[in-house]
Amino acid sequence: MKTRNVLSGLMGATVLAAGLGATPALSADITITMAAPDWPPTRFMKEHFDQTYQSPDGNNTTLDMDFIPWPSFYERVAASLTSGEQKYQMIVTDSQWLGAFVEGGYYLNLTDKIKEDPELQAIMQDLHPALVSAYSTYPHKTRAQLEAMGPAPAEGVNYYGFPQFPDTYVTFYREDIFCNEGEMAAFQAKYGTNLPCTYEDWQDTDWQKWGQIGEFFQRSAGEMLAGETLADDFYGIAYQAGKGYDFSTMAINAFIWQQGGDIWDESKMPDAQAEGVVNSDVAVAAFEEYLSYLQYMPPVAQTGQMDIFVIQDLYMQGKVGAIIDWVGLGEPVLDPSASTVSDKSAFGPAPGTRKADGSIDRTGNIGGQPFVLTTWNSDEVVNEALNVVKWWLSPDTQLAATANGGQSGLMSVMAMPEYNGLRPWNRAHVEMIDWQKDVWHIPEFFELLTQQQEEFDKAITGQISAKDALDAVAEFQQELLEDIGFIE
Amino acid sequence: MAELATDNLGTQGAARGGFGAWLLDPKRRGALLVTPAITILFVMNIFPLMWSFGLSFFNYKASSPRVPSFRGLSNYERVLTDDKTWERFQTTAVIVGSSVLLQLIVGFLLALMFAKAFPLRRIVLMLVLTPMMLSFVSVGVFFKLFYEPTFGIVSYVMNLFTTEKFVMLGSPAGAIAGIVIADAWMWSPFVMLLVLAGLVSVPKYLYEAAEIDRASSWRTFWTITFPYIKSLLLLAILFRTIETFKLFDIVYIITEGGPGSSTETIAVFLYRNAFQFFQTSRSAALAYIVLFIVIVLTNLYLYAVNRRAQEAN
Amino acid sequence: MARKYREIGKAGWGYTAITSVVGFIYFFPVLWIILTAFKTRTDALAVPPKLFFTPTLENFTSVFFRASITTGTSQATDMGLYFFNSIFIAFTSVGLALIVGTLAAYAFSRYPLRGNDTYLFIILTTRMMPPIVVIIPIFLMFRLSGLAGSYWGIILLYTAFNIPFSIWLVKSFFDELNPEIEDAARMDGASERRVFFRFCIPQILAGLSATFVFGLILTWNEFLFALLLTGVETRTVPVAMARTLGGEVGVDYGLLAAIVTLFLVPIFFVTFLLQNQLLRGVTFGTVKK
Amino acid sequence: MTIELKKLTKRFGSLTAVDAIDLDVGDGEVLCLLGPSGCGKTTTLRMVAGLEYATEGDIYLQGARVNDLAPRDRNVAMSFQFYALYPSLSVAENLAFPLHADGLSRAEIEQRVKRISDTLQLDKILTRTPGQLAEGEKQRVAVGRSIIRDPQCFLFDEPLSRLDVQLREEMRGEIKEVLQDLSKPTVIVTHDQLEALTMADRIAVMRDGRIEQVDTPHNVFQSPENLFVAGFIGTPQMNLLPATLTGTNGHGTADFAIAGGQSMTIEVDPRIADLAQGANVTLGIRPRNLEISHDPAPDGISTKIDIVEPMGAETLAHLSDGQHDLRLVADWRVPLSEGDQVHTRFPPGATHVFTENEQVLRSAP
Repeated sequence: MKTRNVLSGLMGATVLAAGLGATPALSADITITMAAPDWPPTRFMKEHFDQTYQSPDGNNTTLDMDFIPWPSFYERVAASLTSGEQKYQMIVTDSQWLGAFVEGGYYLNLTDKIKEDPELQAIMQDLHPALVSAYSTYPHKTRAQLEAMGPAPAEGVNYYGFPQFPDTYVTFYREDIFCNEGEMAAFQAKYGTNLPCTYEDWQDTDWQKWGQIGEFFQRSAGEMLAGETLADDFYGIAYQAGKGYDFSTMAINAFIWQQGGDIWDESKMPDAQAEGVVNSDVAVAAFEEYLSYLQYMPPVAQTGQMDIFVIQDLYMQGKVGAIIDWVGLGEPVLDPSASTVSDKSAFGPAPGTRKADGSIDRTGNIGGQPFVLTTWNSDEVVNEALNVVKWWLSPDTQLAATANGGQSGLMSVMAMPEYNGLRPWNRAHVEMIDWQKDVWHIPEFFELLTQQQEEFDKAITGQISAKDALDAVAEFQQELLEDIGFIE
Repeated sequence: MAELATDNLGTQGAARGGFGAWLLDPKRRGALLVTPAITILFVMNIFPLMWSFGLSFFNYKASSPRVPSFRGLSNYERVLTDDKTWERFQTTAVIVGSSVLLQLIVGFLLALMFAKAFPLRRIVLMLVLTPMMLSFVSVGVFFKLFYEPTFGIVSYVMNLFTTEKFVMLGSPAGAIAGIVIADAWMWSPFVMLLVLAGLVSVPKYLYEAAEIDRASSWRTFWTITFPYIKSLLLLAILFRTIETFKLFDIVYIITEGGPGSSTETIAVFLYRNAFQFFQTSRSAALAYIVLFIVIVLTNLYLYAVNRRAQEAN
Repeated sequence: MARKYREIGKAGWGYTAITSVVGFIYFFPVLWIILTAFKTRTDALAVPPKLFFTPTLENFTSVFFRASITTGTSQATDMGLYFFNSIFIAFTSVGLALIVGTLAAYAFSRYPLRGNDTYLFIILTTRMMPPIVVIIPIFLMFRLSGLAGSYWGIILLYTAFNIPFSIWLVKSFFDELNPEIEDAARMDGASERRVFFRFCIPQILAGLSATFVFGLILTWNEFLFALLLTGVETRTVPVAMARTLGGEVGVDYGLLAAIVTLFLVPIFFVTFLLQNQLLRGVTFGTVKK
Repeated sequence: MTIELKKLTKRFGSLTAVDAIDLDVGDGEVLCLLGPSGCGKTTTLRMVAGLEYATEGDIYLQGARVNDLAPRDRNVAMSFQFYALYPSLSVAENLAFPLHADGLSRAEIEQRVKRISDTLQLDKILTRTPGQLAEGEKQRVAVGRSIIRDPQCFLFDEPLSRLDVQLREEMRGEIKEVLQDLSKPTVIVTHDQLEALTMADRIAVMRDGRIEQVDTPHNVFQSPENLFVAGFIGTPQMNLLPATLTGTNGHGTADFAIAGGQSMTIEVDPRIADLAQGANVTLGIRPRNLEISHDPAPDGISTKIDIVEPMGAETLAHLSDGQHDLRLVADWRVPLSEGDQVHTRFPPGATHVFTENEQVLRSAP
C-alpha cells in the first residue's frame, strides 16, 4: 500500500497552493483508495487508469485499488464500513448492499452533485434506465417509476452508484452439437420444433423448449452425441440452483417475474405485501416450472450446490450442452487452457416465458456491480473521485473496458456499431439488459435473502414442495417486514 | 554475588530506589512476570470480549447509525426463544458428536498403529500428520470437489459400485457425513498424537511382564494400555469438542449450511447474524450463550487435565 | 534363523509396509492436492480423475506471476511478499507468545497468587470465543490505535491468540521441574535471572519447542483475522489464497493446490524436525515420562 | 541341567552386548549374573525370557531349544527391576494375573493367591493398588507374582536395587528362603556383589559381554581367575600392585621389583617358575591379608600411613610408598597412626600373581 493518505494529500495541496500564489487551478496529490473484488474487470480499471487517467483539475491522482478476493469481499468491506475504519474513498458494491450501507451512513448521496454537474447529468441520462434503477437508487425506484419521473436527476430520487460491471444472464451453448444436422433432425422429429442453432433461434427459445433440450441431450456414457461416442454422461442444460449467496434467487426471480408473479416490491412500500404475493399461485407455478427442469441437469443439481461456477465448469469441461450464466463468466469459456469448448461455443439470449401474443418475456434479475463513493471525504477528494467516474464512463474508456472483457452501461456506447462485435456475447447482453430488474435494496435484504435461499434449497433438494417453500418465505417476509415497519 | 536484589527478571537492573525499587520488590515478582502477557491479552482479547458483552444488552446494529438503547436481557430472551437457535444447536451437536467420535476412533486406531517402533516410522507418521497443517479453506474446497457428482474422485469411485449416481451432498444425512468426514480427517491426527503420547508413556516393562505372564492381548489392553490413555482420551474428546464447536470454514465451503438448513451450525448461524444481518447485539447474546456452553465444557476439560496430573503423580 | 515371534513394541519392514499403506491412504487427499498443483484445469476436472498426466509447472508460475489485462505482459504478483509475511508474522507472534507466556507461566508456577487457578481459567476462556463475535470490536480498536494493516497489529493479535496455550503448556513443564535445583542454585549465589535462564529454561527446551510447533500449526492457516486486519502490504498467504476461490471462474484448483503445496513446505519441515517434542507437547505436558 | 546357554550372542548394530557365552544352571540352582552396568547381564536374562532375540547361539530350557518361542510360550517367571506391577490392579489381582492364562477356576486362583500372600505376608495389603504400596511391599508383590505359578525357571532382574540397605538385607533372606523351597533353576541379575555372594549357589561374573568366571561364591572370592574378577569382587577392593619379576628361587619364592626402586621376595604360586625373568606381572593381595611390622623385612615394602579409617571391629588404613597406594585392614587393636613409617608384608600364599594377559598364575588344586 502506498500509504499516502488523503490527509497528507490535502496538506500537500495546501503547501502547493501557497507556493503558486494566484494560480486559479489548485492541484493536489490525491489518493483514492478503492475496495475492489480481485478479478479482470477491476484489474482492467486499475491498469487502464494508470495508463490513461489525466485529472482535468490538474491533480496528481493515484487510484489505489485494494484487491480483495471475491469470496471474502463482502466480509472485508462490511467490516471496514461498520467499524468506521474510513479506509476507502470508493467501493465496488453489489446493488443489494445499497440499503444497508446507505442507511449506515457510509455511501455518499450524489444527487446534489449530479444536479450541479451537467456532465454527470449527461452520463446518468445515457446510462441504461434499468441500470440506474438497480445500481443507483435508494430508496429503490423501479425503471418504470424512474421513466415516469423524467430525466435524471429526478425529484425525489436519490442517486448513489455507477456501473463498474453491468452483468446479465445469457445462454452459453455448444454450437457443434446444437448445429449438428443429425441432432437437429432428430430433435425436429421428436418435438416438432427446431433445435436452436443460430442467435435468432435462441431469440425464439422459451422455457418449454429449454426443457425439451434438456430431455433430448441427456445421454449416458457410451451413447452417441453429434456423431461421437460419449466417454462420460452428458446433460443438455444447466442453470444455477445454488444455495450460496443469491444464486438460486437470481434464477428463480426471473421465472416468477416472467410469469406475472412478483417478489415483495419495496418500491411500493408500505403497501406492498409479501403474504399472498410471494406465494401467489402464479409464483408457485413459476417456481414449480423452474424446479421441473432440474431433472435434466447434471447430478450436482440435487445437492443445491449448482452455482454459477459449477455450471460454468460443467460447461467448459464438455459435460453440458447449454447453460445460462453471467456474461462476466464468459471469458474463461473462450480460454483454451481452461475450457475444452473454447472453439465450439456461441452465445444467445436467455430463454424466457412465452406470452399470449407469442412474444417472449425475458425479465431477469440483474447481476454485476456498481461502485459508489463514501461519505467521509473532503470536497476535493469527492470532486476528484467524480472526475474518475467521468473518466470511467467516457465512451473511450467504456469501449476499452468492453474490448478487455468488461461491459458498458451507457446506451450510446452499446449503440455503437462495433460494440456487438467486441465480444461474442455482447449482442445477447445488449438484448438482455433491457429486461433487467433488481431484487430488494433494503438494509434487511440479507435476512430476506438467506431465509429465501434456505427454503429454495430445500425445494431444490427435494425436501419440500415449491408451495411449502414459498409459503415459508412469504410468512417470514411478512413478519419481518411488518416488524420493521415496511409493511403496514 | 555481586548481583544484588536489583537483578530481577524482566528488568535490565538499572532501576534503584523510588518506583523502580517498589516495582522490583520480590513480593511483586510474580505479578511483574505476568504483566506482559496479561496486558496483551487484555488489549487484544478481554477488551473486545467485554465490549461485545456490553453490546449484548443493547439493540445495536453495526450497519445503523442509530444510537443504541439499553434492552436488558431481551436479546437473550429472543435468542433463547427462537426455534432456529435450537435447531442450530441440534445440528451442531450432531456434527460435533459424530465428528469427535470419528476422530476418536480413527485417531485411536492410528495411535495404536504408531505405538510400535518400526523402520521409517518418523516418515510414515508425517504422512498422517500433514492434514492438520492444511488450511480449513483448502480442505473444504478439495473435499467439496471430491464429493462433486461429476468431477469428484469419491463420486467416481462410488459410481463404480452403484448404478444410481452417487450424490454425497444431496441429502441432509449425506451432507452431514461429508462435513464430518472432512473435519475428522483433518483432526484425527490430533487425537492420534494425544493417544500416542499416552501410549508411549506406558512403561515397556509392563508389556513385558504381561507377556511373561502370558496375558491375552485383550487383557493386556484393558489392564495396561487403557488405564494409561483413558484420561487422555477424555482430554481429546473435550478439546476437540470445544474446537469443533467453532467449526465454520469447512461447513461454509462444503455446504453453506445446506441442503436447506440441515448443516447450518451455530458458528455459521452466528456468522450470518453478526455479519450478514448486522444483528450485532443479538449475535453477541448468542455468542455469550455459546461461550457459556463452552465454559462448561472447559471445566470438564480442566477436570480431566487435573485428574491426569494427579494420576501421573 | 527364522524368527517366529516379535519383540514387544518393535516391528520390522513388513509392518512398515502395512503402516505405509494406511499412511498413504490417509495421505491420499493431500497427495491429490499436490498432484493437482501440477495439472491444467482440464486435467484437474477430468473424468475419470487422472492419476497420470503430463505435469505442468504453470500453476507454480501463476503463483508468482500473472498476465496484465490490458497488455498481456507478465507481472509479478505479491505472493513472494505474502509468503514472507506469513512466515514472519507466524514465527514472530508464536515466538513472542512463547516468551511472554513463559514468563507468565514461570510466575504462575513459582509464585502462585491467590486464585491462581481462576486466573489461569480466565486466560484459557479467552481462547474459546467464536472469533466472529469479537471481530468488530477488534476492528474498531485497530482503527483507533492505528494498528490496522500494520505488522504489529496482526502480530500482537496472533500473540494474544497463542498466549493462553503457551502459558498452560509451559506452566505444566515448569511444574514438572524439581524446584530444589533452583533453590540450590540460589543458595550458591545465582541471581534470579541466572536461575531462570541457566537452570529452568534449558531443562524445558523440548517442551518449549513443542509449544512452538503447536502454536505454529494453529496460527499458520488463520484466515478471518488476517483477512480483516491485514493491509495490502501485510497480507498473508491464506488470505491471498482466497483469490483462487472464485472470480471469473470458480475455484482455480491448480493454482490453489500450488499455493497450498508451497505453503505446506515450511511447516512440514518444522514439524518434522520437532516431531518428537510435538508428541510431548500436545499432551499439555501432563504426561510424565 | 535345565537352563543351558550355548555360544549365546546379542549384537545391537555394531555393539556386541553379549559375546558367545556358555552357561548352564541346574535344577534348584541359583545362579547370579554379576557385573558392572552395561556388561550384558540383563540382556542375557532378557534373552532367556525371550524379551530379546538371541543374535546367535542357542537357549535350552529343560533340554528344549526355545530361541523361536515367544516369552509367553517359554513358561518362565520373571521379576522386573521396576517390579512392573499393573498400576490399575489391586495386589490380589496382580498376584492372580499370571494364572488367567492357565484357565484355573476362581476358587483355585483364590487359594493360590492366599498361599502366596501368606508366604510373603501380603494378606494385609491385598486390596491396595501398587501406587499405595511401600517399596518393600512392591518388591514382595513382584516376587509373589513371579512365583505364583509353576514355571520352568525363575528370572530376577536386579530384584533388590530399589530398596534401602536394611530392607535389602531382609529381602535377601526372604528371597533366598523362597527360592530354596521352590527348587527351580533361577537366574538373578545383580550388580551388587554382596547380594550375589549371599544368595547365589554359583556366580557368573560378566564383563563386556563375556563371562569372566563362573564358580561358587567362595571360589570367586578366594580364587579369582583373572585380574578383573579379583578387582571386582571383595570390599575393600583387592590391592593390585604392578611389579617386575627379577628372580625365582623355586618353591614359589620369587623376587619382585616395583616402581620407585623397592623390591621384595615373597612366596607365591609355584608356577611363577614358568615366567621368564623380567616379566611384568600384577600382584594381588586382599587388604585383610596384608600385614605390617615396624622392622624392615624382605617380604614387603616400606610405606607410610596416609589415612586411617576406623570401621568398628577393624581399621582400614591407606598406605603409600610414594608410587602406589595400598589398602590394609587390620584388627582394631593394631595401633596405626597417620604419618607412621611401616613395613608392609605379603605373607606366604596370600598373594595372587596375574600375568601380563591378566590371567592368574595358579597351580591346579
